[in-house]
Amino acid sequence: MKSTNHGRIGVVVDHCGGALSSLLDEDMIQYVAGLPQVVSCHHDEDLLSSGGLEKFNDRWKETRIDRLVIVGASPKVYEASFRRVRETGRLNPYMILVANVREQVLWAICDTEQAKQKAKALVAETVRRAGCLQPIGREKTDVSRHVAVIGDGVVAMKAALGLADAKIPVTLVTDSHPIGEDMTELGHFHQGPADPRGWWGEMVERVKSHPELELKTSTDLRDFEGSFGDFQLTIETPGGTLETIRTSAVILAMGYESAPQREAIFGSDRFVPLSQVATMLETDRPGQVDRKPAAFRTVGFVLDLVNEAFPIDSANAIRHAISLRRDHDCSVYVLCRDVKVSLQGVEAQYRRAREVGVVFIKYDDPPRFSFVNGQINMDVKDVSSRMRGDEYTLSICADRVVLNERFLSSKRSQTLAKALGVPLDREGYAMVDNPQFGPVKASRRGVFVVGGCRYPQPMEEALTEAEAAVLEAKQLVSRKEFGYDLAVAEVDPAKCALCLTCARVCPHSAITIDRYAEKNIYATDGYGREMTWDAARVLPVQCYGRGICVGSCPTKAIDLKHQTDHEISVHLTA
Amino acid sequence: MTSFVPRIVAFCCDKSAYVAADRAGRLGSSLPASLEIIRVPCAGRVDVIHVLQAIEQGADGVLVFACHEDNCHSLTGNRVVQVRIDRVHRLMEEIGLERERLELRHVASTNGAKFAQIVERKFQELETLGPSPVR
Amino acid sequence: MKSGSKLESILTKGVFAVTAQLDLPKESDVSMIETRAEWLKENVDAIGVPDNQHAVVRICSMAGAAVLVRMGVEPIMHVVTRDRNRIAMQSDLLGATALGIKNVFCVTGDHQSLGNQVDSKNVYDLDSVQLIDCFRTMRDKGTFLGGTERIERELGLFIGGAANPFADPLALHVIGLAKKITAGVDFIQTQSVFDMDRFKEWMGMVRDRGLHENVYIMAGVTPLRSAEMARSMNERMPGMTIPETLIDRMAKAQKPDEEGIRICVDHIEELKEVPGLRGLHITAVGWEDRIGQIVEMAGLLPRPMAT
Amino acid sequence: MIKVEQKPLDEILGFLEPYKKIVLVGCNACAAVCHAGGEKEVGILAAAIRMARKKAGQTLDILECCSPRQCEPEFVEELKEKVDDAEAILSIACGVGVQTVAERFSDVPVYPGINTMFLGETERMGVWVERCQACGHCILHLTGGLCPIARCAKQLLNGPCGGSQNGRCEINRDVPCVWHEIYDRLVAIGQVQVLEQFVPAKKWGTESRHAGPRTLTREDLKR
Repeated sequence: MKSTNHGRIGVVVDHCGGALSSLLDEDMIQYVAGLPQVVSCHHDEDLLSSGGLEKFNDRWKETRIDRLVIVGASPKVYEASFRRVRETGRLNPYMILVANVREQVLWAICDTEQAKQKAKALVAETVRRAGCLQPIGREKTDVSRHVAVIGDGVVAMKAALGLADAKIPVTLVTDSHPIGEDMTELGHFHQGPADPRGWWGEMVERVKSHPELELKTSTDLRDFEGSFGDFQLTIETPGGTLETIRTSAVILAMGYESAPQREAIFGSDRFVPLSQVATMLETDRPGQVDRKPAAFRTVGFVLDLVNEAFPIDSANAIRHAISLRRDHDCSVYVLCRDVKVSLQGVEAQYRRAREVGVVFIKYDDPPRFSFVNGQINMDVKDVSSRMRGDEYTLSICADRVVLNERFLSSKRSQTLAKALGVPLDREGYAMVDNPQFGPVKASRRGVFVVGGCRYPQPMEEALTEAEAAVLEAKQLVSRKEFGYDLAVAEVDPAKCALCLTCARVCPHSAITIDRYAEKNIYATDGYGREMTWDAARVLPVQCYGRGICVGSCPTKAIDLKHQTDHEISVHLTA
Repeated sequence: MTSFVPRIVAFCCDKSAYVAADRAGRLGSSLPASLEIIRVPCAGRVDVIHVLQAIEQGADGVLVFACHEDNCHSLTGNRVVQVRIDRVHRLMEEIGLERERLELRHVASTNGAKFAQIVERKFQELETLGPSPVR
Repeated sequence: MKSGSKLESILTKGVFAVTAQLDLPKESDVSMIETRAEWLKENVDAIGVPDNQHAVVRICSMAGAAVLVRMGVEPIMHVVTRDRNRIAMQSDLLGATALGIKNVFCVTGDHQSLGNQVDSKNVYDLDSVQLIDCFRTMRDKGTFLGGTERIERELGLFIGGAANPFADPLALHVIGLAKKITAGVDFIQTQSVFDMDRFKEWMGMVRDRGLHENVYIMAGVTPLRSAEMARSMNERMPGMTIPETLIDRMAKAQKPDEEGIRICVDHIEELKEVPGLRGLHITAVGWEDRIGQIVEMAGLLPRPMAT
Repeated sequence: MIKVEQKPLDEILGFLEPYKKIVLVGCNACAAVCHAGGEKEVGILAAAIRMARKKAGQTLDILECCSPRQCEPEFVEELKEKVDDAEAILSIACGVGVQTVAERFSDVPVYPGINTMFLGETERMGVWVERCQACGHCILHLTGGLCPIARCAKQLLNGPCGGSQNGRCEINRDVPCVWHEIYDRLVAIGQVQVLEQFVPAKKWGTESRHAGPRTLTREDLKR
């Protein structure tokens, strides 16, 4: 076991503006000062007050301490000022430990005697642990002013344009050629721009002509390496040649796919996929001067047989239902488990739909379908009527039944996400680091994920995400360099068995297998030869220092620099 | 018989449970004096060996606190630790230790009261269970 | 004539051959073999005696075959490669020949994990194709496997092998059959036929390669006794597939046993018409007393005498 | 690589019953890669054994150590000091490593903490499957790169048995029939004709599995 018997520890007792005064009395100060390795003990009124930190500089000089234990409030309170310490003082911020006496003792334990005992134990333990600390340096990495956007559709275009407009050189890598030809995505809008085709055309034109935007069409991603600030993106051009793009950050902007329900009776042409409703209106009423489609009078929408979780189908169905009812004088029934009105404006639209006479039926058991005289008969039990106690089945005969489509994550976006080191969820959608705190940030630093490849969403939302990603990426690459503490995991290459576990478990794609080298000074031929071997290596820029790999390593070759296994072990050994 | 005070070691994720623990006191909940809080950057930092070490060093119970499902700040940390805890549970069964002595709990950073409640319940549970046989 | 066996002479003459399977007892008392052989004697050309089928311990097939020889009935001795290495199998063959056994049937055998000795170690020193090759070498070259040492007396031997027309991929199993022919198999008995279409498809592929001209192919049939039996065979017997329509027919029948026999006879009638098929192998699974009736109903009686 | 699995704790405790002081030796090679015998597992197993003994009211002194590769005599030699102090050795290396240790320390009882399973590959993290039986006569060129010796329950060399159905083995419907896979693979690479070739009886003999320990000598390396 490593010796902890080194280091000169200084203790600062923070009274937190008097709150801790009763607990941290003279007896306590004496106790603390008497702990092994403690060379100085000061008590300040309020450590966090302005100038509180500056006072230390002088004292450190006097006592020549090399590590510090603060007895006071929660470390969370002090941590921001630790960063300042790095700039102003000579003490490394990772050489400071905090005994959280305020939160964990003063506020949590009522009995005074018990609290005093606990405070002593807590401080003693912290002081013991302080012996394990090691200073941690800071590293910088150059960040080139360049972002790559990978994606085939309008969201990718939007993101690329957003960056280009901010004068950040951007490369748009897409496999479609020519870009902007396929306009099916216009159907993914929930409200959409006033003149969709015009809006679209303008966007495509700008993408093609923007001076900051380099367009790589018909290309495929072959390889992705490096770390934030210096990613190497290898693409295959239509000619089959490989080209490497060096970039600081990458935005993956892909869509989702949908497949019409075609099982059994749904294969009949009387069932229309939701996305085809507009086409149905065009083709099924040839020569109708009165704009009333003769081919169908009654239309049923059946939702929630698939994709129950997404609100976009409800919005689209309601919009079409209103139009069919109002503009084409059809009888319209919407059958669903729930009307989902979470998207903007859908609540009002739903009310509108009811006003114009669209009938909504809420079901628990899926409706049963059969053909009756060329129409489709739907037998359904209305749950809302059941609440009133009328337990009977409604039979609705419709000329057309509109079904929502099954949403799928596209194989291509899955492949791309995997190549970029973005984890996929169970359905194959790309996952972001934390949906609440970083909704477009992938777990790999410098990689962003937006659009339908995350989950099926209306185009409005996807475009907003694109904007968010542009903001984030802009912020990252606007600085010339990215500074970070080396508070990361570290591999001892000599112990690594190359089992790949760490690389497999790391959620941040921060571990690669790398070639290590060292001079072999024992070479018998008298020449110092380079000895090389493969082992796992942590890319400090990518590492978040959470230590998942550390616990996974079967040879204990990895340790977390700012919280070593040894430190935890010292903590546990009372 | 002298009264038995269970010793609990709680591994607290810095992003959630550690903050919740801070908050517990602020809300006026009390925590047992025998609670030892170990702050980890992510529940995924906690390994089988740490838990075993805690028990071997005399803890009557071990609580591992992780972020809620799908809300881990390291994406998979809470799932990784789950399988490690499962492994320790199997080992405990082989050793002959009650599985109640170790539990993985999920708590949000804002939920100080829940943190205090979980610790309190575990404390009571351990009081009934008695001291760890390997203490 | 390679063996001088009755089965070989019948097949060579182009007569539609009929054989049956006799399950051996799990005891040393052979009276059960004798009783059943009596039932079969006049109705079939030869009787197959399995070698610990389904990996369940029974009286050994050589002893069973010897009992039949003693009764004047021609046996087909099964040899599985699961339980014996090449030393034992070659030695057994010499012994069997000495006892007057002329037909052998070479198969790999069901895996021991399906039987009543799941913890045993399997041997599989040879696979069925290699065993066929081994026996052919002993007969035709007059040497033991992989050696030059002469076997003094010529061995009269008619070598059989199995084929499964119902396993997939079909093409792979046709290749397997071709391989057995290359290795020297003389006759083939197939898995019991329930799915006639599939069987005909397989026979078509066999004819396309001209394999039927190099080997005597005998189709397996099994009379079903009940829908339950059919279902359990489907589940438990490796390589067995009974179509749902047949099971349905059995389930709906007033008298399932007669229905089963009817189906079996119908199948035989249909099989007789399949080009390239040279005979029939009836596995009655404990219903050996009804085989006579089936053969008679199918118009295959009387059986020819040995020459 | 060699795939191994830790023995149940009960069995290990049974071995160690008579002893008061043992040395627990791990191996940082194959056994570590399948998370059963590396430095980490040494720590876990030692803690578990100590606790189980403590619960039973006895103590056991465990010296923990780990060899970079327990099948190399030089590395095993390094254990000498620790072994000298101990009454017994518990090794969590594969069967090879246990024997290297036993050979070196001929007067100390050596116990295996691991069951050596097979030579296999990682199917996915935490799942390993057998791929080779080290038979000494590789025929993968005839079988599309998939080994029927290791992956067929009957080690058939001339195609599937009759029990294979829907691409599944007769012993268990969860097990794929390797011959079906071989066929698919040969179709994919346009080499089905290879299957027509008769593979003669395998030489299990002196160079293979059934003739006592095999020795591999490389004249150019031999010392």
